[in-house]
Amino acid sequence: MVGLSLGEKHFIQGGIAQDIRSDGRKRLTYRPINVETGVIPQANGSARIRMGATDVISTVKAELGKPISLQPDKGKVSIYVDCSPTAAPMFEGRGGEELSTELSVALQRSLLGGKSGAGAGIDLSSLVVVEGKICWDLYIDCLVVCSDGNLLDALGAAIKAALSNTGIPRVQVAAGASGDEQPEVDISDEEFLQFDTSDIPVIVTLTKVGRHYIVDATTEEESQMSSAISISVNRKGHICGLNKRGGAGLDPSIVLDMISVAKHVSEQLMNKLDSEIAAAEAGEDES
Amino acid sequence: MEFVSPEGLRLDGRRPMEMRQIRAEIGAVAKADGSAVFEMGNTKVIAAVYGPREVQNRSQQINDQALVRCDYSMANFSTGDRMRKPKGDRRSTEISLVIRQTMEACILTHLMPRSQIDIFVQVLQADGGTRSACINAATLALADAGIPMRDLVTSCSSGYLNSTPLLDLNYVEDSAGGPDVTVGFLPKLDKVTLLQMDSKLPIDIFEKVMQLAIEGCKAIANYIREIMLENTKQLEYRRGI
Amino acid sequence: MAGKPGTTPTTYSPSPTTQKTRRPIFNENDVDWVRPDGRGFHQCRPAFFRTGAVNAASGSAYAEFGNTKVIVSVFGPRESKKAMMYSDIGRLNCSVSYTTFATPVRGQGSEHKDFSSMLHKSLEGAIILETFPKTTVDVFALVLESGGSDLPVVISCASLALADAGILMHDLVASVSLSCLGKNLVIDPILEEESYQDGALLITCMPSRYEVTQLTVTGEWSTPKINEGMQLCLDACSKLAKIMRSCLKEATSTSQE
Amino acid sequence: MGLPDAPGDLSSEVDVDAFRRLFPLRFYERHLTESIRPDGRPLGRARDTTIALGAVASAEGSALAKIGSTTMLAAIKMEVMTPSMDSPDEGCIAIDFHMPPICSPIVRPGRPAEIAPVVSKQLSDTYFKALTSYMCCCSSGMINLKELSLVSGKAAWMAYLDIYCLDADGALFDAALLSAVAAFSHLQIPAVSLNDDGKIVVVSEENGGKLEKDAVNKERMKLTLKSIPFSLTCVLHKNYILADPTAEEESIMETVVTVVLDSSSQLVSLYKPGGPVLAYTSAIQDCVALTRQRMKELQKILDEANSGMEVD
Repeated sequence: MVGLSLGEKHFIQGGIAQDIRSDGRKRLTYRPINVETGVIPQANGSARIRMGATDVISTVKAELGKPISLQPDKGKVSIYVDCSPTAAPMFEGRGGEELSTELSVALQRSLLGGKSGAGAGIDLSSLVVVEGKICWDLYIDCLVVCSDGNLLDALGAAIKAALSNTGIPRVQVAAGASGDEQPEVDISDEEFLQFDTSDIPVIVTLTKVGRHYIVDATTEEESQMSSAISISVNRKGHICGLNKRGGAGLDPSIVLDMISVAKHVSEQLMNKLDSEIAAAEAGEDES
Repeated sequence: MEFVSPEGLRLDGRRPMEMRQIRAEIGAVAKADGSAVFEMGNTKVIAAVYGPREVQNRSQQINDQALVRCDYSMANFSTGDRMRKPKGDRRSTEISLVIRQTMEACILTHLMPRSQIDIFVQVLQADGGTRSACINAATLALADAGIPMRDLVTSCSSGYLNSTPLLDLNYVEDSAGGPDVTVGFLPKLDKVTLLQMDSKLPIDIFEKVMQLAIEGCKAIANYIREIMLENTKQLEYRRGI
Repeated sequence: MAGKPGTTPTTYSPSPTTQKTRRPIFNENDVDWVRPDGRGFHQCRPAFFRTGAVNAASGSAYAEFGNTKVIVSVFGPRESKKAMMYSDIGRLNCSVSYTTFATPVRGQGSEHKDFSSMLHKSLEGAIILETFPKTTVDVFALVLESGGSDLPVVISCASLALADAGILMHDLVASVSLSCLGKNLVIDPILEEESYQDGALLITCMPSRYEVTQLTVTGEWSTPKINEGMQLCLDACSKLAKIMRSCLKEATSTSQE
Repeated sequence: MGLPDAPGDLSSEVDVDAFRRLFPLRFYERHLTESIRPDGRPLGRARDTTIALGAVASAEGSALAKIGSTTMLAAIKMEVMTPSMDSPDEGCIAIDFHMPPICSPIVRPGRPAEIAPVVSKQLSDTYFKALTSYMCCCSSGMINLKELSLVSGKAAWMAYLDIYCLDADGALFDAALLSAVAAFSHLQIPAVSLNDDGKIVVVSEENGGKLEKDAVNKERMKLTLKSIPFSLTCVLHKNYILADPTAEEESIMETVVTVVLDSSSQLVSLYKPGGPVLAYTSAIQDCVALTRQRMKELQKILDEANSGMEVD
């Protein structure tokens, strides 16, 4: 998809080696991040993130559902990613399906933790209304509007922003509904309970080009990647998900080194994101 | 269900002749050759244009004019209830065809033979009148991509409920089962390129409703021309002329 | 005829095993917990490999880890599909599928749609693609029975099948997965342990080159725990590689007689 | 295919494999004249056959059948269904034949091989012919659907029989039928009982003692199999009949005849899908004779496998 001549390839690799990338950034600096929340009023929560030219929208919709029998005390969260053809002509029709599944699985792995629900960024037990009978099902839908590299980080940040913008309606359960048939429920549409997004992890992708690795790579830089590691780190510094892409093998010591660098970078990104989200929320209340 | 209150106000407080609030923004997708976002009330659509570029499969190549292709798709979160419709369902194929034919009529395709122009339209939020919003967004995106066109194509829908013609129906009025007229209009040449209507309507009332829709299209055309003028000033300023 | 169902009526599986596996509660100092099949925490299931399972294929292998049974066959290098563009390096095409009876409840195999791309990523680093330009090597895997940690078994078996097909590779690829249950790390988990694991770590590596080609982690891990987990898996991978090499040597020796 | 005889002398220097690839038909005819086949078998003999029962633990009944290098894995999973109105006390069987991409180079993932539906249609015909079309005299009919009923009108067994071809080297139908028959002979219907909310649940060993409402069938039951169908595929070429062809032989000589007899040697079905060679009655009779002889071998192999099963 990216037609680069040999000269351009050497230019990019040489630039990274000397810590000056083609758009002037250092190896570990991000492109300008712009966050807008509440872009889709019909959804319970939505956000649009622009990282340089990469532009993604993510929305959260809550619907009432029944918890699975194995975990009656937990709600359900499912994440879907859709690559819109506006991002690239090849995503037309079923073209973008493979990338979408790959991104959805990577996001699910980083944000939803293990099968037993432990270590999930989203506190599933706060989604239960009546244990074993009714719970909230969160559908997180993301749309890639324009893709210029580093999609996974942008989507992770967009989901974090969307969740902080989400309002789950308060639910009153009609008392006296015994037995196992569904108790009737009325949903009030005034007060909403906010979501605590403090321990939702942030995804940092380190792309290895030549002997160095960079953050927030553009499509051209990604085409030069030998291998890439996406690590999602939460506020406590624990690693909630790790996913190695790209072909070339990596020495385990390099993997550990990359993990420590990612943890360091994720703190800066986490603070930057929180400030941007707070600004967007404030901005949204005025307008 | 009473759509027009005795004082003449509609459900969302508009007058029968009043359009929803319009907002347009050019250049929303950086990587596309031309792109635009168009909002009519709650309906929000983003369009991107790639081209004129090399034709993907030789078999479709036309040697005396450009091949225009269009792809309409709705985001999962665009409608109220979360729908998981597969990509190629009938409704989106029909709308893709309508948009392609409308835009093909106004693009000067003979100037770009053996090339291909891709128009991709993505509905972010659907609240009635998606078809018209898509055509307006596509026009803006084509203009942003610098593709020669006979004239801008603007589109608007109008209906007839409680025996009063209503301009620019939203989702509730649209799904009320009344007639729904969608008009695609070339403002400078004063010609109608697209006319779609479903369910029954007597001829004279139809005349009034269509005329109302054409007025709507003219208003949109003025707004679009304003936006493009402002955008060109922006480009001029950036180029420092 | 009653036998031929027009529309297959909806059926449900009577076996209770799927509904009732309650999750044993792990408190911090839970030392006396024993694994359902009695293995030690750091002990893998006995591994059985055999190459040449399908002789319609240019290379194939059968692997059996406890209840997990997998067959992989390799075709190629052969000319790639018409639609493909010209490429001066070879192309790898992987596909993993489950039999309908592999999982305890019918039809759960379709949940693993991403296994094919994971297999592709693991093998991409090991195969020397430049040796068969313009052509494609197809790697197809079928899981006959799903007994837990199916993907690592598929990856190891696929690398054996590639070796059997004579595809040039930097090194064999071995893969092991690890579950985190409360505090203790349990290697090569079976289906039941996987269903209530807190976290999982999957590593695919080239043992003799000591390089990691694929690494996936889910659940919450602190860095020291990841380090310990990776070390455990890498040792298991090197042991597994020895078994795989001996299987290949046997195959060549028997075919020479 | 009229092959030019001019380069007759050429074949002497050309090495055998090249000759086999370049002129396959002439290579085979050279063998047929001495009534021997390239892999050393006489024309009438089938390849060696083995059956392994209980190959898959997660299915109630399973079997792996190998005829030469053609390998088939059949497995049956039992699920509960509400029987249809017109046959309240009968269960039913859903047969499906899969050709996964691993079994032969022709099969690509996504696009099913065109032979797969053909074989699965043939299989279900053979089964249902054997099962039900003789309902009137119900003499043959390998499985009596009534045995699959649980609670008349309310619950009955639905047996999902899935056959996977693991290695395709000719005579797919024979191996598939053999593996399916073996799977049925190995099938053990789990003991089930009706629990309180009307659902059928397997009586698991631990709480086997405490019997719920009415244990529908106490112990693990096996299906009684009457007249078991066996099949043999032959290839006709000029006036030769080759039993149990390999994939190569099938691709060169396209006329295939499949004869299915049941254990009381009644003709269940005969299947000849076209092909250039016209089969006169004499050729058909020879095929039936070959099949009768082959049936005894298969019967012996199946009984050995079953007896092996009873021991452990």
